[in-house]
Amino acid sequence: MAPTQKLINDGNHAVDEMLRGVLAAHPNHLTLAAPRAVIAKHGPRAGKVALVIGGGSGHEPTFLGFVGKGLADACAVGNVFASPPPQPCVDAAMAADGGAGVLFMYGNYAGDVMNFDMAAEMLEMEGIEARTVLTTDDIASSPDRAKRRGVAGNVFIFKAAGAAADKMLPLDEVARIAAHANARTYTMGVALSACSLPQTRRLNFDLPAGEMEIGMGIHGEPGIRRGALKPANAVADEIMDAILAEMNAPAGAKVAVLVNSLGSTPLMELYILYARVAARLGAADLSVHTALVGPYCTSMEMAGASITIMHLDDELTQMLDHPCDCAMFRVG
Amino acid sequence: MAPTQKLINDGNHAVDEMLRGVLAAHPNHLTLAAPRAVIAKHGPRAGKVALVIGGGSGHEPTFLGFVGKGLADACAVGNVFASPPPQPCVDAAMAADGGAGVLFMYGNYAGDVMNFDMAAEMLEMEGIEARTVLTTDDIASSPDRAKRRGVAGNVFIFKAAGAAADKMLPLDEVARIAAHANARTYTMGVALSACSLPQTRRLNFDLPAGEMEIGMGIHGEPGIRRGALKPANAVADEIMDAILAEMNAPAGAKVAVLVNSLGSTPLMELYILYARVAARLGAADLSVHTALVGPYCTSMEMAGASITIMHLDDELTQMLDHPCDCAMFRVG
Amino acid sequence: MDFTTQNLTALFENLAARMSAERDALCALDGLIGDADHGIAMEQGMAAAALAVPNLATLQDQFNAAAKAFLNAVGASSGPLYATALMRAAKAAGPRAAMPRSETPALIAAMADGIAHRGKAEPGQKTMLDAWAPAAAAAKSGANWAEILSAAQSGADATAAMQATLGRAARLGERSLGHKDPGAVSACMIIAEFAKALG
Amino acid sequence: MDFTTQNLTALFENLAARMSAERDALCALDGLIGDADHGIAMEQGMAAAALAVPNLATLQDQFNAAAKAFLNAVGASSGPLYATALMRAAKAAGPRAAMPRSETPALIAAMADGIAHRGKAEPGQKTMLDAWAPAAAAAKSGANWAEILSAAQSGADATAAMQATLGRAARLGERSLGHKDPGAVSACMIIAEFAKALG
Ligand SMILES: Nc1ncnc2c1ncn2[C@@H]1O[C@H](COP(=O)(O)OP(=O)(O)O)[C@@H](O)[C@H]1O
Ligand SMILES: Nc1ncnc2c1ncn2[C@@H]1O[C@H](COP(=O)(O)OP(=O)(O)O)[C@@H](O)[C@H]1O
Ligand SMILES: [Mg+2]
Ligand SMILES: [Mg+2]
Ligand SMILES: [Mg+2]
Ligand SMILES: [Mg+2]
Repeated sequence: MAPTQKLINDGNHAVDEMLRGVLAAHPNHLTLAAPRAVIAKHGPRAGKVALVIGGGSGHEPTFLGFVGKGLADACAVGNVFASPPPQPCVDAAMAADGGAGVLFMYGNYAGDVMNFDMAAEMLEMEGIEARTVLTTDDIASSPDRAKRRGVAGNVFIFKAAGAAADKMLPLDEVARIAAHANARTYTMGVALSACSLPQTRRLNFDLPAGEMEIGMGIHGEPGIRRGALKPANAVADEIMDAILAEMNAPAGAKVAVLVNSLGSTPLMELYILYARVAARLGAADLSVHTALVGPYCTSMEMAGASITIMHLDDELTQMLDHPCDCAMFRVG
Repeated sequence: MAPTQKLINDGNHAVDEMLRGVLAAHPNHLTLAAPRAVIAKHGPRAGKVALVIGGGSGHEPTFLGFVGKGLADACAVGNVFASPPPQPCVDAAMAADGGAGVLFMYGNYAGDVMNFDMAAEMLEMEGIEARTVLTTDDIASSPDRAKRRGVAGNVFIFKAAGAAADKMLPLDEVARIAAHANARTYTMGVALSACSLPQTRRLNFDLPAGEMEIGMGIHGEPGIRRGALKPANAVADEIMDAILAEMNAPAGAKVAVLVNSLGSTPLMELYILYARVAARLGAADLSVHTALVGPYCTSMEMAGASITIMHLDDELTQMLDHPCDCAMFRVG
Repeated sequence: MDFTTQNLTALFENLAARMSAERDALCALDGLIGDADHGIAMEQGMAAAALAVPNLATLQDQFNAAAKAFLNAVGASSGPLYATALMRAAKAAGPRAAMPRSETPALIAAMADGIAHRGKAEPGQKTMLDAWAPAAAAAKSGANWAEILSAAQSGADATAAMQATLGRAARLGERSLGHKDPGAVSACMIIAEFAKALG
Repeated sequence: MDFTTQNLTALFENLAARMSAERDALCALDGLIGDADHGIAMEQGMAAAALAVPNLATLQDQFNAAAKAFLNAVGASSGPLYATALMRAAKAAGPRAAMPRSETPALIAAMADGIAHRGKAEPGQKTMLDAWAPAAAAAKSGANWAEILSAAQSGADATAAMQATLGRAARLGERSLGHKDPGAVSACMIIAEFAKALG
């Protein structure tokens, strides 16, 4: 099979070249603390809990793009779809540390857990307290929340934790709010095409035209099941049925919504989905406080979309509204 | 051939459903002045020149996303890849009119010119002065600037004009700055895949793997020529050679840069391109004042990228730095 | 028998059906040298026109209503071009409920004028005018409908050998060679429906 | 003849070459139930390890250097798992420039322990441990290298019939059935290179 069409140089250097480009494009926001450890220019400061995020590359603007004042202080950058090793996690944490402890946040994947846990052990030896809150918002990936993957809900969950840290709350509180944000965030996605790794440039799975993967993650791994490609409203309904049933929010509750492109699904399709999501939320008497529509957590060139709903309370609303200024995301 | 994979309902309603979603998602930014005529909530005001943009759909966030305080006051929304008819252009202009005249800005395409010219005639009958500045930044599309297409450079050019209008400059001045911005903006792009219209869901051209279209526009029309798909640096070099030669900026000059995705090309690839663009600008002793990287002017799911350079002077720098707050674009 | 408002209503129904049937073929043609949407524009435009024309008292009102409906449904290049063409046809038909069939070729000449005016086009630029202009010339010289249609078709065929200098395809330079202009092809279909109704 | 630091350097070169040759096949396997990158991780990890081991004085230093290099090059799941495996092998080899070949099966047992420890894994969960654990059991029971390898291979083959309960594939439920675990397959390749060098 012919290699997939990509604008890259050498697949083995794609992540480092991307990183070079990101740093060149955003010199006011980002700088390098160590190889593969990116730090916010105006985020970390004495007495502040350091929020350190990270994960594999290929999900841009997740994770890199959410480093900045008011959100994450630093980020460890892995290979494509591969957790970063412990060293950049440690480097990111040490560079961001303000003496008030470090909170690691990342999606719940075996690889990330192993690497970040090793990093936390290494930090302990340096006398730096590191806590971890995993994101587990992908409701399709397991009936058991603790076993779920972290996907696009990252955006809201990191945002809430970043705001808590920026408000100079202590580590316990930041971790509590992060876990609280995660517990109230629900995502489900579908994929309409595969993606391909820069090194192999082969589609990582075969999806016949007219079909879709339902319950898709963000690493090109197959979804929970395969089904016929349905109209946008039917797809939105299937996802919203699942989310609303789990979320079980009372009438009148406020939510934050993210309709996310997995990569190549354009804004036109996302807004068509959003129109239906808004109608469904309205019918359930839920009011939208924040709406994000766009590519926020991607799998390179994969086609597809996910819908995330965060069930807000006053605390989470305050955290989402808190200003942040990142290279690829701003609030306020 | 199987229909392309899209998350839509009925292709004939895709634009209207998208519009519904956009208005639902951005109630603080946008409202509807008339069918297919979108107006900024906080933009238009008495005594201010009304900047009215528009064009076919399928380029999101262009044009809709650039309506807001400090940028465009209103936008006429066409069918996919089709100029809006005169009526929504008139509706948008009348809704945005603050008594200081209307500036129409849009890309230079036969269809848009005919429809907006008819709109301008209709406005004249209403006693509203309407001027037009076409964008013509696509250097690959003709040796003659007046015949060139308007593509991703729209972002910078509209931004400059929007700032001028927001500063309450008179119509003559806004039009002069808009034309000046256009004259100093240079874009060239490549496509790595075709796109497909929601109604037909057929790829609008055939591009064999391993090839690319060079000098691509934003409507899925074929490029200037077809060539072998080259590494990112070679693509960036070819584009930068062409732009730098035309721009002919003196050492020490300042520029604004946009590395734009045509749709499905992900941030990873855009930042790899940006790294090379930055290196080339550095080698030419040009300094980057503003860098944008992302999907700003797209052709739905088309793969590919364009590079835009605006040659700044003090006036244009001031215009780009002026704050704006749109649903899909913010500065300051 | 005169050409009546009923006949014109039926003609627009046929035009709508024809464009709908040819939509994908026209889009494919436009994909080769344009943006692959010409069939969609013509389908939407003629569908809107067909909905607008029934129950109007005069041919002039019908053509004007068709013009407005086509334009508002479509925009694009085809919208203003056909809207102007249809407004010129309205003028030629005049405020009457029927016109002698012998006068109907003047409609074609009027439409061609409208297109040339709106598009600032001349023959040889590889546009729909390359079908409409020879058809108009034939109409003016007293040709019958078969001859008018055949003139349009020769004109459309000839666009394959032209390099576009107007419209979207003009940016392609030599790459536009070897493909017929989609607007000229749809023009022949329109003229063929006129010929079927009037010939 | 003892197993020397030179021999270990050569073994890592073979491992790097093997993983490079199998990269795309392992990625394709991982694509079926994972994220299609396992071959890349193994290629990068072993390439980095092979670069790290020459010119070190003891087998222990070599294995530790390989562990660190593998981990830092890769991350992912494979990184911590093989880093821990290689650190356990370092301990088993000890601070000496050579070890009796008869003792080398203990390296396999040590590596399996490391993987089980780091991954909190048990046999039957459809992971690389399903190849490493039976290989380790064989090694501990005094089997020769051919027998160790064959135990690993039977274990890897058996993963096709397992439903994953650990790692990325665990989210697939029944969809993981019918495909071998990529980590178990690459484990067999590693053990095969050990067997070639030591058998
Ligand atoms: N200035 C013009 N004068 C006459 N015909 C034109 C002109 N510009 C374009 N056309 C015709 O319009 C056709 C394209 O129509 P369509 O695809 O509907 O619009 P668009 O080019 O806006 O997508 C071309 O094939 C050509 O025949
Ligand atoms: N907890 C675990 N314990 C043991 N092996 C594991 C564990 N999690 C994953 N694996 C192994 O790792 C392999 C995947 O490795 P790799 O593709 O390199 O990492 P990733 O899953 O992070 O992309 C799986 O096939 C499985 O054999
Ligand atoms: Mg991986
Ligand atoms: Mg068009
Ligand atoms: Mg067209
Ligand atoms: Mg993997």
